[in-house]
Amino acid sequence: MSQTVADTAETPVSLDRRFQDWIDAERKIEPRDWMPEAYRRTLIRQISQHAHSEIIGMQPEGNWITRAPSLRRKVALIAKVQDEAGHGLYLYSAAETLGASRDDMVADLLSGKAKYSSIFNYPTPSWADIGAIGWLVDGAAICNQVPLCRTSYGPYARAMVRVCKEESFHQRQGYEIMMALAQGTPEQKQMAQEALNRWWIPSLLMFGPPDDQSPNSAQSMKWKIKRHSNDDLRQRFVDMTVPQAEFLGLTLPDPDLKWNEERGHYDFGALPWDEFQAVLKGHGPCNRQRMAFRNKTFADGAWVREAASAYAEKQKARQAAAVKAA
Amino acid sequence: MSQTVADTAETPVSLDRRFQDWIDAERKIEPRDWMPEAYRRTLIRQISQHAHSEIIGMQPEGNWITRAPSLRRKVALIAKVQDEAGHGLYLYSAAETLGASRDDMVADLLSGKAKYSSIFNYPTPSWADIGAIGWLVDGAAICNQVPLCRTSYGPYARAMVRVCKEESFHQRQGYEIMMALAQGTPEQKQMAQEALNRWWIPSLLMFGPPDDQSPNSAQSMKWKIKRHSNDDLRQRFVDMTVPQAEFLGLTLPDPDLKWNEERGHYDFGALPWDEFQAVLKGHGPCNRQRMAFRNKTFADGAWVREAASAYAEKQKARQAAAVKAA
Amino acid sequence: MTAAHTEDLFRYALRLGDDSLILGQRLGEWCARSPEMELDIALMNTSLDLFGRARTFLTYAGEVEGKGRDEDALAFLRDVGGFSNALLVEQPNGDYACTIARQFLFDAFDVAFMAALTRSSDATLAAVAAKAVKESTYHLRFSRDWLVRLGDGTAESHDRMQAGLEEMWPFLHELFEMDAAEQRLVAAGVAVDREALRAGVEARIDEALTEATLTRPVDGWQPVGGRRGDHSEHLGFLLAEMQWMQRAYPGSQW
Amino acid sequence: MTAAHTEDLFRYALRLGDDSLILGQRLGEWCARSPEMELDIALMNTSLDLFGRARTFLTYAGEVEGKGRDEDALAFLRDVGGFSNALLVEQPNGDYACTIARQFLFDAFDVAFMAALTRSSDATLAAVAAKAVKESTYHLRFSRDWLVRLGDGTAESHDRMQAGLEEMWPFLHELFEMDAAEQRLVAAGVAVDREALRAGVEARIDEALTEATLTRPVDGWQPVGGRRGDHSEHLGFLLAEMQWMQRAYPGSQW
Repeated sequence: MSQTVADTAETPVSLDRRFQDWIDAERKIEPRDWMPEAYRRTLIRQISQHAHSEIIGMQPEGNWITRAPSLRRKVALIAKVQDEAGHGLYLYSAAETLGASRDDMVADLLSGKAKYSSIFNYPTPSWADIGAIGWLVDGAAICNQVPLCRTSYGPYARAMVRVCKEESFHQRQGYEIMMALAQGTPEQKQMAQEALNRWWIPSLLMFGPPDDQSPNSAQSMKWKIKRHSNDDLRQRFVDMTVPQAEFLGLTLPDPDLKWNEERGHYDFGALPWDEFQAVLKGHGPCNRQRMAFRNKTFADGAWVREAASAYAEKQKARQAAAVKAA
Repeated sequence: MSQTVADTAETPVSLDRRFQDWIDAERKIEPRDWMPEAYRRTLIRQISQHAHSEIIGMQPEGNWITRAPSLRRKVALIAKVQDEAGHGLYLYSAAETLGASRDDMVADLLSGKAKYSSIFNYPTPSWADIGAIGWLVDGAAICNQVPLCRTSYGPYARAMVRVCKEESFHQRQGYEIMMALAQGTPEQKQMAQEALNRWWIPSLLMFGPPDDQSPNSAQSMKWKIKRHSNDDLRQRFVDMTVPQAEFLGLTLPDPDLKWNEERGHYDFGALPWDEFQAVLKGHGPCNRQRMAFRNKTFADGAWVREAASAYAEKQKARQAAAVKAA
Repeated sequence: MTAAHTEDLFRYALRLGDDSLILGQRLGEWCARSPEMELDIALMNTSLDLFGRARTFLTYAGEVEGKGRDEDALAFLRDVGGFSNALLVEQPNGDYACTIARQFLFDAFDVAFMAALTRSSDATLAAVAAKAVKESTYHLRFSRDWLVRLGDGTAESHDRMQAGLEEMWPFLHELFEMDAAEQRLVAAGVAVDREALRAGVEARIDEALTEATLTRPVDGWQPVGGRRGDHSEHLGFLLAEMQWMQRAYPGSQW
Repeated sequence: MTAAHTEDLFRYALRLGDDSLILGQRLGEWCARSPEMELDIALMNTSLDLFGRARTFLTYAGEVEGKGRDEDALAFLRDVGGFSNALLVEQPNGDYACTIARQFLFDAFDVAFMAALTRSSDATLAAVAAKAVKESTYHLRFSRDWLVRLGDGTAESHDRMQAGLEEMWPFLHELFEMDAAEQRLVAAGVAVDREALRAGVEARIDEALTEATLTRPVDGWQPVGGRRGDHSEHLGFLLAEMQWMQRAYPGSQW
């Protein structure tokens, strides 16, 4: 919005109002624009959490790169995990446009101060989990993220366009993996069903607490950082996924799941919010493993990063000396 | 021989003569007996090399513990490798009776100053190699070592009695592994044949250079540290092994191998002494790997050994304080 | 025996076998890698004892099941979800302190468990336990000695031992867990009441931690799931290595 | 094509495929483990290129062989002795410097090799090479840059880079080795004369080592054997992991 809406000489109240008007008009906020501190902080938190999730998410899927059951699947999986690293990088860059530094964000991830999506604290003991993650987790992520392509902060919205495009591709790949298993041998079908049993509830939990327990949502909706409520998005995901599961011939592990003619939606059973809270607090099956792995990787790589800096310094000094000599 | 043969007040010449007479009478030299420095040095070198070989030999066989194809074989293999560690320990102890320290011997192994049997510089890429090692390498070791049960130095002779007993057991186990493979599927039989192809020549090289190129042998024979020539032992091994291979239905990889009616022995082809020298110089397939592994293991364990010493010191100090207080 | 009892007994023998099998395999990974030759021998010894038990338990499980699966079929031809070992035993070796922590917690439990199992009304289980209890007493002596030595050794060994303990502590909890099948077997006098062992085991652990100058970790995360086949990501890699030959050359005799 | 030529061509395509496959697998082990996110991306990129080639070469090998083996049958259903990759590519990753050393030596050779292979009279091989030569140029830029950066970085990185180079150096030799089958294919205009590449490759290596302030290792041990299936002990573990699924669930479609 450049100088259009906000001039720092204005009073805070009028700045806030003009900022909100701008957003209400569905126009984008850009890095150099004035914005309320709370808006900036909320976005940095949200974008960096998303970046951290991409980085941590490489672990459960990377777990199967060396064991993928065909070369075609192996290549697709490597490309997917590579995309996730790429998403992490764009998202850190988007957060940097808000004045955060990547080093600080990474430090917050490593110290446990910053969160990442709890879904990556579940393990991938079987190949079918790779299919289930693609189908369900990427599917849920897309439900969450498609609206973010229209989010009010420009760099974030543009990053999400690219992320969503790639995630749709991943989601189709995941579904295709499930399809191959569901149409395969009885053992493969069982593998697929067990993975579905493992991932269904965690996927629904990904949308966050029910609307009546989601205190920050109202402000985020007003700022158009968020565009739909948790429960709305969750319902959309369920409605989308039930027929996909039926098509696979797999059973969603919820005896209460049924079509509600009146609502025009599927009803589903109560969700285990105690589990959600437990995983959030660090008591998921893999929280410790994911954090320990990331911290060890970071520590093991310190000498490489130091070498790169030292080399860059030397090069700079050499160039400076060359310029001086010339 | 206690005070019987050697009194340090005697002249060196008469000491040497009485020492040799004692040996010629097939009597044992014990740790506290007088002995020529060269005898002591030769024995320390030979016994510690043997100990080192047991320790390094744990690597090629240990390589299959986690992958042994049945629980019965796995248990037998673990027990075998455990025995090897045990042999290493007795042999270091036998060398210590000659005034060598285990720490120094181990340091010489780690620095590359001391040698170990070149046979352990060959890899075990297949399970059949475990059978081949037991059958051929332990078989060759037994040919070499049975005479050592009567070697002139008492502690060494007694250690060899125990070692040989266990190695005979290992040799039978190895042969049994080969038997199962040779009588198994075509793939198993091929696996056995390929392992035999890998290990036959190296096993023959284990007996050392031909007699006319083995300069130290004469003195060792005179001292009864060695009782048969390299070529004699090699011939004995070949004569013993050929019918065993025939019984397995496997082919020894030597076109020149045939029964010589006149000699009453099998003739066999010329051996690749250039390969023997190359492996001895460090250019075998696994010399670097074996040494690097042992050095890394030793370095990684330093903090544990330090902790054990520190704890022992503390305990000693506590006991001393308790005694004082009492 | 009713069919339900048979199924319970099969599962029980299987999980006892799986605990021994997987821990034996982990210890086998130490071969030639430990800090002293004497430790190689000791770790292999414990590994051998555990594999010995695994063979008996798995053979018995196969007999009870009655579908013709022998010890090797059960060890080498199940995938991750079919294994019912506790999560503790599949945890990676880590450094020597980590291995000692895992072993000490297992042994402290196991000595009490095997002693109780000697009183099982099932003759086979009682017989395995009679042998195992002696072995486990020795295993515990070894792991406890090292816990103390490392805890009360140098500053580095103390820190590593504490870290190893923190790493393994959450998995102790699952050893006391009993599902419905086990509870039915407890009622039938076959299985051990794991919960009843807790006070004794914890006292034994606390006493050793004190001597080792270590701090008892705070109870927090207490993962379960191993008994019903929900395992960590580590187990698949262990199985890939362990089962390779049987998978690559199916139906062969070795 | 004579039967002998077919056999030679099968073996040639297979060894090119095996080199790419095994090195791709090793690089895949780095996933999420590298010192920077950018390096994760770069290493996975190289891995992807190598797997891409592996698929084409192995598919072609299967077609030439004519026994119905596809890329997956060749990748997942051979044991150690059936693999014909050079020993270099199966060496464990070690630290990042070790991986860079392996990659740099491979790339320095590979750029020259692929450029020469574009002139193969075999249209399939020439087409793969045309694509590969561009990829390899990029791979070499990456590995050479890091060789220089680590060599001329800190004292620690210099020592690690030199150690990695010493570790991998002996395996460079085998890349220039040609057996009788390859020599026949060279004569037929199908295969690359590896020996003819030596001077150029060594000059490229020496020039990079100088810039990296590294010392060229002394030539000594020069192991061979990979081409005829004589591999290190490392390959079996790599295969156990890589082939697990295909072995455990034979005949399945994925």
